[in-house]
Amino acid sequence: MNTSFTQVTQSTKTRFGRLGQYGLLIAFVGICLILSLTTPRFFTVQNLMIIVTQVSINALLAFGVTFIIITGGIDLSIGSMVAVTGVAAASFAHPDTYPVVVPVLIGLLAGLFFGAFNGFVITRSHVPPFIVTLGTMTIGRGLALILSKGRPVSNLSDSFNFIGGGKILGVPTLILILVVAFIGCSILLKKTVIGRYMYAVGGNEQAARASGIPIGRVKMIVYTLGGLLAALAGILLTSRITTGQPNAGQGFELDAIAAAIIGGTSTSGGTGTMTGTLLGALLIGVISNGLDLLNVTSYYQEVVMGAIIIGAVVLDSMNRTNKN
Amino acid sequence: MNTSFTQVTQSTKTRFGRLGQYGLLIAFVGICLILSLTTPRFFTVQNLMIIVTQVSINALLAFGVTFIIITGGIDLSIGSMVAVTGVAAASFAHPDTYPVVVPVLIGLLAGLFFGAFNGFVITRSHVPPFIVTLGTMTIGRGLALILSKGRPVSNLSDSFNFIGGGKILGVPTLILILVVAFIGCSILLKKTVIGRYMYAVGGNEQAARASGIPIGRVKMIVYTLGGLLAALAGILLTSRITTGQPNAGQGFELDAIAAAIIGGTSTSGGTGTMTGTLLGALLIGVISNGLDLLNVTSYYQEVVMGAIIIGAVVLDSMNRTNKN
Amino acid sequence: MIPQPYMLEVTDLTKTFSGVVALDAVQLRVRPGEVHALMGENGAGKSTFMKLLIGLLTPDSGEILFEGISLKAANVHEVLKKGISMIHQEMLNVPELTVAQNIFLGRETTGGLFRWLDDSVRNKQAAALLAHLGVSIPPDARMKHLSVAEMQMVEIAKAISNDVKVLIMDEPTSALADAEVTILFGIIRELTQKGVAVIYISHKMDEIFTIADTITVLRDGQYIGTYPATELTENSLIKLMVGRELDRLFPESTTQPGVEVLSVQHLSRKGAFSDINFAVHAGEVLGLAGLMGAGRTEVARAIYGLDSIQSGEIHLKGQPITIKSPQDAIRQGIGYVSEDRKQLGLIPALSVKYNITLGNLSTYADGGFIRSQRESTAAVDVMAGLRIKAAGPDQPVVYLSGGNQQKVVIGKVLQANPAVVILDEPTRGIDIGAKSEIYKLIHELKASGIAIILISSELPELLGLSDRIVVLAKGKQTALLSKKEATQETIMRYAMQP
Amino acid sequence: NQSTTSEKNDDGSKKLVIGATMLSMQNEFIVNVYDEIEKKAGADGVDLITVDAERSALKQVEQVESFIAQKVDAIIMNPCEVEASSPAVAKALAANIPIINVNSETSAKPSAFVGSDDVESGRIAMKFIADKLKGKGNVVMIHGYMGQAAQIKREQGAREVLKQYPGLKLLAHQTGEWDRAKAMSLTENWIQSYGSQINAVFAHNDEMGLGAAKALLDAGMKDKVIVVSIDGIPDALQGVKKGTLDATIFQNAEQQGSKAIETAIKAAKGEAYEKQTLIPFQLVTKDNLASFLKP
Ligand SMILES: Nc1ncnc2c1ncn2[C@@H]1O[C@H](COP(=O)(O)OP(=O)(O)OP(=O)(O)O)[C@@H](O)[C@H]1O
Ligand SMILES: Nc1ncnc2c1ncn2[C@@H]1O[C@H](COP(=O)(O)OP(=O)(O)OP(=O)(O)O)[C@@H](O)[C@H]1O
Ligand SMILES: [Mg+2]
Ligand SMILES: [Mg+2]
Repeated sequence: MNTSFTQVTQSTKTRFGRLGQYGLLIAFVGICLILSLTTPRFFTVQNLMIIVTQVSINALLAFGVTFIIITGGIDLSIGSMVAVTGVAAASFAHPDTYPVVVPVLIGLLAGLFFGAFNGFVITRSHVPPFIVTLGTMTIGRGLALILSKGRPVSNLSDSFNFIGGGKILGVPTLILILVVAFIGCSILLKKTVIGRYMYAVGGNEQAARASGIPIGRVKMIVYTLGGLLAALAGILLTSRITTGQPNAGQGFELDAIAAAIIGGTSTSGGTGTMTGTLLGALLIGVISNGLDLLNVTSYYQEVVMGAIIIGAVVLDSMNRTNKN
Repeated sequence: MNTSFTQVTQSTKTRFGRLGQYGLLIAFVGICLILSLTTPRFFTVQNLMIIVTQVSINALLAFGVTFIIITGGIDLSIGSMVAVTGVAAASFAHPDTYPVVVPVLIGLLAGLFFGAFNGFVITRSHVPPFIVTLGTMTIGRGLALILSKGRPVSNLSDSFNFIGGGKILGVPTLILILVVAFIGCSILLKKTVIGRYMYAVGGNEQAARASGIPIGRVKMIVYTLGGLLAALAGILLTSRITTGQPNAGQGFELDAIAAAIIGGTSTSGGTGTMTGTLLGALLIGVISNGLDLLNVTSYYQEVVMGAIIIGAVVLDSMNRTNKN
Repeated sequence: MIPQPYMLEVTDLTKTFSGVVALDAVQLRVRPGEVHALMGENGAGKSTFMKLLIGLLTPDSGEILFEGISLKAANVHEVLKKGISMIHQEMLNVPELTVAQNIFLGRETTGGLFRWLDDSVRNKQAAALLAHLGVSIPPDARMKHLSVAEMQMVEIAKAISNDVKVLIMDEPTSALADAEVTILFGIIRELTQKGVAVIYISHKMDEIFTIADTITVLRDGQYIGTYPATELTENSLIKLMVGRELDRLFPESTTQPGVEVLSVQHLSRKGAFSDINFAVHAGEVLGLAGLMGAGRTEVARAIYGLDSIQSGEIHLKGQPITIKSPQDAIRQGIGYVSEDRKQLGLIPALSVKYNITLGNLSTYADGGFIRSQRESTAAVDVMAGLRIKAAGPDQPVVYLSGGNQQKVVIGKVLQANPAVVILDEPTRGIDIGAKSEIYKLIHELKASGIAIILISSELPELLGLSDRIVVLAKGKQTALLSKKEATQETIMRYAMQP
Repeated sequence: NQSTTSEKNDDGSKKLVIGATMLSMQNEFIVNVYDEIEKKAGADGVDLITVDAERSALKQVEQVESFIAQKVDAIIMNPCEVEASSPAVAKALAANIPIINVNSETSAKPSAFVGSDDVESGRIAMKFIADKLKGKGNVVMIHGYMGQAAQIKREQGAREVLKQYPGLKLLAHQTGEWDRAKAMSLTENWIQSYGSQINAVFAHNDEMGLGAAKALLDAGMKDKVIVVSIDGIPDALQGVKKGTLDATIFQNAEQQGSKAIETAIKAAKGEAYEKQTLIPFQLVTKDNLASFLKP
């Protein structure tokens, strides 16, 4: 019997499927090439380091959002969490008060709590994550203002300011932290049971439940992770600008979600990779940096930025559909 | 042979489904009641008129977004469209230049074009609406700034300012326009073939396609409608504040989407009503007005606002699940 | 009979998916008024073929002539308008819309001065259509509230509501019991008498020989041939389809039932079933029989923790247990293969491998980290054991043919090493070869001491495999029959008890 | 034609490159400051790289980092925040690039400062109200975006004056987020709850002042309530002319812009420059309006 009816080696198919990923990479490399040719200041070690540094905070948030979107959810509150956790950390980071671990732990704890609260409400009620996190986004902003009495929390210790502003062996700490977080998140998503469950929950929640997957716990975990990563971003941001700003992080949620989706995470859940998200964040960062270097007038920058993002993703998706 | 094997009479089930709608109404009435009891100024004709006036612009945007979300899409660009269309209209609304229909038509045309562009890119490419409209949101903001050179366009004719700022028989024009738009949108959604197709496309795009429904055309229509309603909102806002502001409408998209989702439109598409959306917009408006009347400090306003919105929707959804 | 001209002529139709040939130069000629069966194993390309006809997919090459006119560039809308309609295998409906709205989707009626939608006319027409099909589904009920079988009837109603010339039916009966199948056949005969051509796809052999005039066979995307039904026997047809002779469908079992594994006492769930009592033993197959909507699936869901129960007890190996979720059930050693693989069985975007290991992932992990080597080995074993046809373990399960998807679900449940397995319509949509494999598998499971609860609407299957049979009617248990007592007639009698 | 530091002027001297990061190019006042900078830069043959920080201190710090990497000759910064924009100053100074703050301050001391003291504007506005109300009455205040430097300072100035006048009562204060429409809605709501109790409105910028005035006008209360706001944008000057606004506190954008670029050029060339140029706020009322209205 001729059972191998799928004669044409089908592994090409999967290989092609993965090749779809490269559409974005090609767009990204293309943009980098154009920038390298048009401005000599683009392709310098220093500028590339600056880009990665600038991208890092958005990338951290986008990692968190990627987990959440893969399970079919969304989190609009991360920008506010950046502010709350930043202000909370800053309040304990004045010189000669506590050792530097204290503000860091307090910031992370605040993020943990906040994210867990999102997860709790979302799993317990049947309210869509969009509304829950829109609510906590507003609540978080208010809390940041209350905590700081509406004023920036400044005068932070040097050791605290080092976390997000220092360099180790010439490499900015932000880049190092980004690399570690990227590896950690990738492993969590691809190599662990909980990561697999995230895909399952987002891919078909009902079937996941019927397969014995604890849906509620998975969701709790992703929103808590989102909170933790937002806290990390908040602490790094605060440290980098040496102040806890109650109005920091506004609009960060859209940038982070954009990075994830540009990177191929589907808003309907079930698909996405950390590599894609990182690439998405880098793409946004490179365009923004390039437009500044080319001294494009700020109004036109917005137009060009929007157009390039759409263009890059159109290219990417054309690539994918051709392959299928 | 006895062939009537379906034993459960199902019509009761659908009736319960509709009852779910009332959960939000109950929350809304409850909040109104509490406000009426705590501040005597809340339940006056004048104040209620002010609330509706203030709500109207968000409601118009939310109507547009409701169409779009029902088809399973999203539109983040409406806030920018408010700015572009407002600035465009204002540029032709200076006294003693053109008759008042000219700026209105130009504004609407700009919205039509913008919305159609969204629809075109979304239907032609396989790029998620989130990214496309995030891109056009950025582009739109840039265009508004370019058009106005970054400055408010003021000195508008009285007849133009009347559109969104006047009263007819003591009733603010905004309220009248809101009522007309509400009726129009409700009819379109519930009473026309194209409205039915919106539900079908959002409910199951594959099934809609297999039934011969022109998916692309339906999507073009909803995004264009979204653009037109955003233009209407932009013109009214410009007229109400008597200037075309290039930075108007920031964050409007989130408010409008919130109104739609609070009103029961599902982010995954296929469900939603204009009545629900209107109720959602009114709920937000009433809370915001009430907090001002009660003179709650701004920081706490945000916390309370977020909490009430989550609370109201939790109540609503508990109500629904109980009924099912 | 004078041979009439062909109504539909397909020549050399070819379709590839990312380089993989799904259909290779297939032919089809259909005359008006005939029932033309399209036969082939799971994954042979039948559904793909029909989707090409209806315009949902575009062919790479080949010609489709309908009444002499080429259909090649036509889209679904145009094809539907020309009078070709299709009942889809995967039940394409809009869950939030009502039954009537689904039936007439794309063909709404408008009325009055403003030409607004008028559902009342359509509701009446839908009610009439459904009554004609012998079902009492309210036309204003939401689609999402219907059972799988009811949805299937609505799909049929939708397809025949169109003024059709060619009606394509892709496994219309896979979710139906005998009673409805009889009605459906009546309707097919009505239609063919009016000159409608029916292209009929099914894996149920008896149906084919009851209804088909002509049979076209596909194998692995290749055109094998077209034959008058009278020239073929069940065995010769199977041979054409699978390319070899099949063993006996129901092998003789020698396994003797062992100790009691699972029992339920006075199990009740409001609005679904009440006072259900039975026990299933190691190495035993307990059949659950009943008409559509009798509550068999509901009982299974409740045991598996997908629904809550109001009263009654579940005992596992003599110990009372409480099951609040599928997670509990799996932990206790209960497995469930759902009748609704699309909703409850599969994660479509995930690969075959990931779907198979999903229910028991921690076995392949150390400290939360998945050992991919171990996982792959296990998945490949399952795939080989169940003969799952896929490009490989990494192919997304959504691209598998229906029958192979079903095997993936079974594989997932089995590799969690359950003590009891509930199989709810396990052979729905499965080809004859795979069916015999699944029957063999059930015997193997029996032999290895697993207790099996089998829900099936195919009485021969139920009778051929079960050691004892519980009959349900309208949520009540009306009989518990031994193998000797159980015949088609007794089961039907108890199933129709008030 | 993107300039590089090696480009030459017509006279053969090295072409100067100056980077400017502005708080928000969507703010009319800032745009006015910037226009002046650009005009002067063009006239002096300076290459100006301008970026918009979009009110984000983080973005601003990053932009200055980018300027440093590009080795510009001087930086003009229109700070987003007092504290949060400070690292930018420190980084520029560490790289030996002169940095000039324009319009508002940072806590880190830049090479030079050109601008006005926002606290002063709050003081002038509230003093005007106090004088008009003869030290007795009810005031409401509309804040800018909470937590931003300008909001904090303008509030601070206003509160200083309020303290001096025990007869002045702050009835209510909320944020209008610098936005005309939001301030208008807020004022409408206040009219509902306080009605004729309101004697004066102080808004942190003209946009919001104009929104409040429109709400009062619609309610027929404008002639009974004093409205004062800050910036002196053209719309506000028109408002003062029409009487919808009672006063605006004029902040001289042109002078701030031109002084900033002048100082930056001097610093870039290594010439001596003023470390601090304070451009005072000016109260604009109907009486002195003529001198502010452009022909
Ligand atoms: N969109 C697609 N992308 C890739 N491969 C596909 C796609 N659709 C179908 N296939 C492949 O084409 C082949 C034929 O599938 P098809 O669904 O037509 O089979 P079938 O004969 O209808 O089987 P069944 O009896 O199980 O329904 C299968 O191998 C399937 O995996
Ligand atoms: N999710 C649901 N919501 C509402 N009603 C449902 C739901 N699922 C099933 N029902 C109803 O419950 C009744 C019992 O259905 P069930 O699927 O348990 O029957 P069954 O005996 O398994 O028959 P079959 O599997 O042949 O349909 C059906 O009439 C169906 O309409
Ligand atoms: Mg098929
Ligand atoms: Mg069933």
